[in-house]
Amino acid sequence: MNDLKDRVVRMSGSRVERCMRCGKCSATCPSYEDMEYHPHEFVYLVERGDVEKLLASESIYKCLTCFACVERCPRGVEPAKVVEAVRLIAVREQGKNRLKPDDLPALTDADLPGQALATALRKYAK
Amino acid sequence: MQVNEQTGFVPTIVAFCCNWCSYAGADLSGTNRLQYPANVKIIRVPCSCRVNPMFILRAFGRGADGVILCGCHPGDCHYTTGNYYTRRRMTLLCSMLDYLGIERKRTRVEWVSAAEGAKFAKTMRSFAEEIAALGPNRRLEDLRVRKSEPEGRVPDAE
Amino acid sequence: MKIAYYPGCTLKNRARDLDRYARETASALGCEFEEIPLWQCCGGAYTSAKDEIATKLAAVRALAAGRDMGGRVVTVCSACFNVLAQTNREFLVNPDFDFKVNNYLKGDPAYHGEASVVHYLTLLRDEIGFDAVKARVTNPLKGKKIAAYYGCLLLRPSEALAFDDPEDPSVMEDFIRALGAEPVNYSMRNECCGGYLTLEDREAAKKRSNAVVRSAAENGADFMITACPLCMYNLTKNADEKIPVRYFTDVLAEAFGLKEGAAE
Amino acid sequence: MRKIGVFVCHCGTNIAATVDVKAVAETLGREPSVVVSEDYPYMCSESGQNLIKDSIRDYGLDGIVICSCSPRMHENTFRKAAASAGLNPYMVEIANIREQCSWIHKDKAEATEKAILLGKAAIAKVLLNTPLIAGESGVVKRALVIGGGIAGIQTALDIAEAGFPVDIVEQKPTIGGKMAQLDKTFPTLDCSACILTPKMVDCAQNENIKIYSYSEIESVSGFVGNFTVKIRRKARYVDETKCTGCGLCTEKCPVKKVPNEFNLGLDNRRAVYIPFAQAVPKIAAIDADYCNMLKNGKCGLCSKVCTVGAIDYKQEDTFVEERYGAIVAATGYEIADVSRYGEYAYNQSKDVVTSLELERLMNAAGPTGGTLLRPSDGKHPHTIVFVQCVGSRCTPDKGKPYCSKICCMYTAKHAMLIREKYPDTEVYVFYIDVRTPGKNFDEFWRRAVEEFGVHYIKGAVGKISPRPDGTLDVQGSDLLMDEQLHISADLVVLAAAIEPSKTARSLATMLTASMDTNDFFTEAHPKLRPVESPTAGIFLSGVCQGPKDIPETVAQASACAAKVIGLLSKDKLKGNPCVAHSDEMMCNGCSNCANVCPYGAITYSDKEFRMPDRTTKTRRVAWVNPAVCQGCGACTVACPSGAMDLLGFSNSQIMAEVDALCR
Repeated sequence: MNDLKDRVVRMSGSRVERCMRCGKCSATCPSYEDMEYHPHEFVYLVERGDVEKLLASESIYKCLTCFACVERCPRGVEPAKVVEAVRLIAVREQGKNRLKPDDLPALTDADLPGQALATALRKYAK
Repeated sequence: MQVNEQTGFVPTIVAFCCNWCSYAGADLSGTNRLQYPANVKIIRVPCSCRVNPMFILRAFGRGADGVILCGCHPGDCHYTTGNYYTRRRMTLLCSMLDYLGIERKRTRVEWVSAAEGAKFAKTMRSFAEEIAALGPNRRLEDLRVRKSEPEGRVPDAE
Repeated sequence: MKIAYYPGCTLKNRARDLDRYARETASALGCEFEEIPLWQCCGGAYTSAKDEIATKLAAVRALAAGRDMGGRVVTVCSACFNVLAQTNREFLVNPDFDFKVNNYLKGDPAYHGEASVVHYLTLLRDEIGFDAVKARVTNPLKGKKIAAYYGCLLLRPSEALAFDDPEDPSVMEDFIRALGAEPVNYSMRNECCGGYLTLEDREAAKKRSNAVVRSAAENGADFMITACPLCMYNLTKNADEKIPVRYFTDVLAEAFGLKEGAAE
Repeated sequence: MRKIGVFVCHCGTNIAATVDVKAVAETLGREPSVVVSEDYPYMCSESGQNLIKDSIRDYGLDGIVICSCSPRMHENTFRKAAASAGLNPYMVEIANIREQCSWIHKDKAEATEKAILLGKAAIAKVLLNTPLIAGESGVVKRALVIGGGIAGIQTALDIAEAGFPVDIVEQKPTIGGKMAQLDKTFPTLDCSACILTPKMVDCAQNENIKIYSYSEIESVSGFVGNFTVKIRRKARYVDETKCTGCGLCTEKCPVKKVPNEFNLGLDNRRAVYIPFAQAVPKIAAIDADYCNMLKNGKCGLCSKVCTVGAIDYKQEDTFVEERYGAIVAATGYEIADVSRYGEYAYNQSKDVVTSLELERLMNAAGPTGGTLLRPSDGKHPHTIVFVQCVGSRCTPDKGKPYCSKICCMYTAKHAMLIREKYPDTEVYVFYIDVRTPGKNFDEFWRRAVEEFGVHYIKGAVGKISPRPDGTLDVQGSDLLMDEQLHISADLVVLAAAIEPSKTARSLATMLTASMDTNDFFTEAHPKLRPVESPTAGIFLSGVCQGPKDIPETVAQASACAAKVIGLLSKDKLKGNPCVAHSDEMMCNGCSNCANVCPYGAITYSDKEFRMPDRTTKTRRVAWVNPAVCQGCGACTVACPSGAMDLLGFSNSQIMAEVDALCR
């Protein structure tokens, strides 16, 4: 098991080897169209130990963490947790914050709830 | 072999298994090549209710460090009600051992069906780990019958 | 009945109505929301990674306060509910988390998941009872077709939240019926609105909101109700099709006649 | 001093690879009382057995220990070998050094040490063995088949053909089971009813077969060759001896809105009903939950129209007690609940159906008369989506962990039949894998694709959304195209997992037959004894043992019948001599043993004993009936005076094993 795969598995707690490749997660995913790698490919690439491909992809920022894939996966693989672990590995690297506090004013409007900012910083920055 | 890494203690564990469920479960774990420590030695009995509490005390007396008794799941006994007797008898035995100051974890009752090879192996692994962590059984060991200082046993600290 | 209340940040600024009407309607039903002193932001999102400890501590403090204030914490915002409930669940399934958190907090006494987290909707369903709600309604919303929007945060992961059936929930529909209105069943009610993606990729988020609102409109909803300020934002700001979206507490207050100049 | 022989098997490399068999044989050979210790590559082979037999004769052995595979595997083989060499078969002990040693350990030194210890324990035990002679018991020449589906029907017919009487107990008012509900059967597309109903009629006409329909098993006692079974005959409020099955009552009954279970609730029946036209027995039954007369005494119409006076509102459940030599479980399956998978909207739309419901929708005797129409609006569906593996192949918390085996084939059948009959209909099948092993099976599903143009999509369905216009939006994945797609469907068919009948669990408890974690009956050996339960005298037929299709079910049903016939054709059965035995000199007559005995095998009698002072004294002592005792040993532990012991597993034998293992 290579290092990155090991980290993803440990952080997510996901049992990627349980996947039977049915495609339920990708059938479910609301962000599917906006992703280059889809939930089932996340699981498959992690199982193969190909985490670099995912780290370099924009797909890690498209997951909504809506947990529909986690809920519906017949094998309890929890793809959303895999995506989250990969994204965290990406943003935890020095200077790799996807979203910086300075970017926020341009993205906000008067109605945007604070919750959105807090969540976005959690998801996209360290 | 399960060994306590710190003390080098190698526990002796006796497992009583009923012929119909848990012995078959142990066979299945073998057929599936599911590993568990070699400290565990199995004695086959027709039903878990055949196990007289005296057998368990005898095992402790002769130097066993842990005894596990496996039967069919409640309701699934080949002899209809045997494992219910076991459950009651073992509750009594355990509370007596408790009273005597014997660690509660040294005796265990588990229900393992003939189809649960994986559960059997897992149970044995965890039991062996627990016993290794507990250290040797001293309170119930009958020193008169201790033949020699067995290999791997930790000599008395005192 | 008194119950510890965790309002959350958004309810203190952008979503004041959600907060105010929650307290007022609860008090009308004989239940007093007692705000947890010195609560901090829950973080808005629960990070599922096992090695994230620091980001969950604020939630743990709120939970520990809830334990000390009677054993329960009630929330109104979906996100706060989700974060608190998932954090609490972690104590029950992950001893390592328990150990690390308590090492950090050195709380006295240590916290081990003793509190329970309830959402105002489940409080209405399970304890106050929709019959009592119905009895209190003075201004029934007769003839209104209301689409309940659950989104993700109230429902999933269902194992940790134990809120309702994640695929076919009914608590909001029962709520709507209790107010004298007619619930609109539409299939997108448990799908994501686009969430925080609105900051990162507004176009992508728009697709989600559009799908939700279209589905509600197609089934003839007059307006939608939600418990989440971010859903509210996405559904009103991002969707091309416009139907009004209101907080469920707002609608509840209206039915109770607690709103000045109540509609109609 | 006893003379013991030890025989260590290599089992090819199965044992020899991890256990130093030579060292085991050598070490055990040094044990006191061991006079010969040998190792051999395959002890169970003919030459291996000859080695044992020769040693018994040459050394005059009193007991032997075989270090080999599990006693559950070859204990009998070695006992027979011993017997043929003149040694009592119960003077054989097995040390299980394969399943419980070589296969579970990797370190050769460890495994060898453990094998030696297991061997020593077996030697310690065999030194205390006593020669035992099995008693004999008679065989009741009658079989019971529980369940009247195709499995039960086939088993019963085969047993009856061999000349033995056999009873079928079926909980529904008619036999026929699931197969009666099917439209066509794969891979030949025979009409299911056309091939099943003649067999049902055969059952009714065969004088060796008695059908207890609308009946359930109440209790089972006894043992192989001699079971006593109590059967509850549920009140059907119709006199079976009078009813002619004319059906007049079912036409006149005013209660018309009873969900018709035969059509899976897709249409309604009356409160008095005959399940379907070819029912066997063709006798009406009144549904007490709906009948006005039974509920509130107002009606009585059926009684008025019945020309033979068969209606009897006062009928009550009756009980029949019968003795059997063998019992066959043929309890079949049910469709697992698909409503727990809410994303498929089964509860929200009538147009999401299970495959079994589709069978009824396509059947000429079904609610639509054989025309495929949507349940919601009765319109012809133009786009149909099939979803495979619904609830199968899940982790246990999410559904069934097994493959239901029949779904790939029946879905191909449905898709093909629909395309053939309604060529204007587009048919899509979402699949994970297409699993079609079987004679002409793969060819069959290929035809669905190649000749009938069914669209197979490798992927899953994530969500089904009912739309206001009556269509169903099916959101799925196409993994080969790497895309998410939406299909606007008129009908969705779910290939629901199959699960064992809900009644099977309680039946298994009554039969003391074991089950696996999925509630399928366990077979005595997964490969070599697939139609027998580990409990002697209990046999398994059909899906109650595991998912299977009709050809496999019929094959297994006949195999099962052969086993039953084999048992019933014996006049005497050798019993298990390892039974309890009470030492009269020690027994104090307390009754503890009789109280715990699950078989009532222990009785008491007053007996005169000569005392040391030459007086006689009468004492109450226990006696175990060896023909009834099954040898569980519960009494041995309950006995306070130590009088009760179990032959073959005596207190001293087990203690000796304990001592040997603990050292």
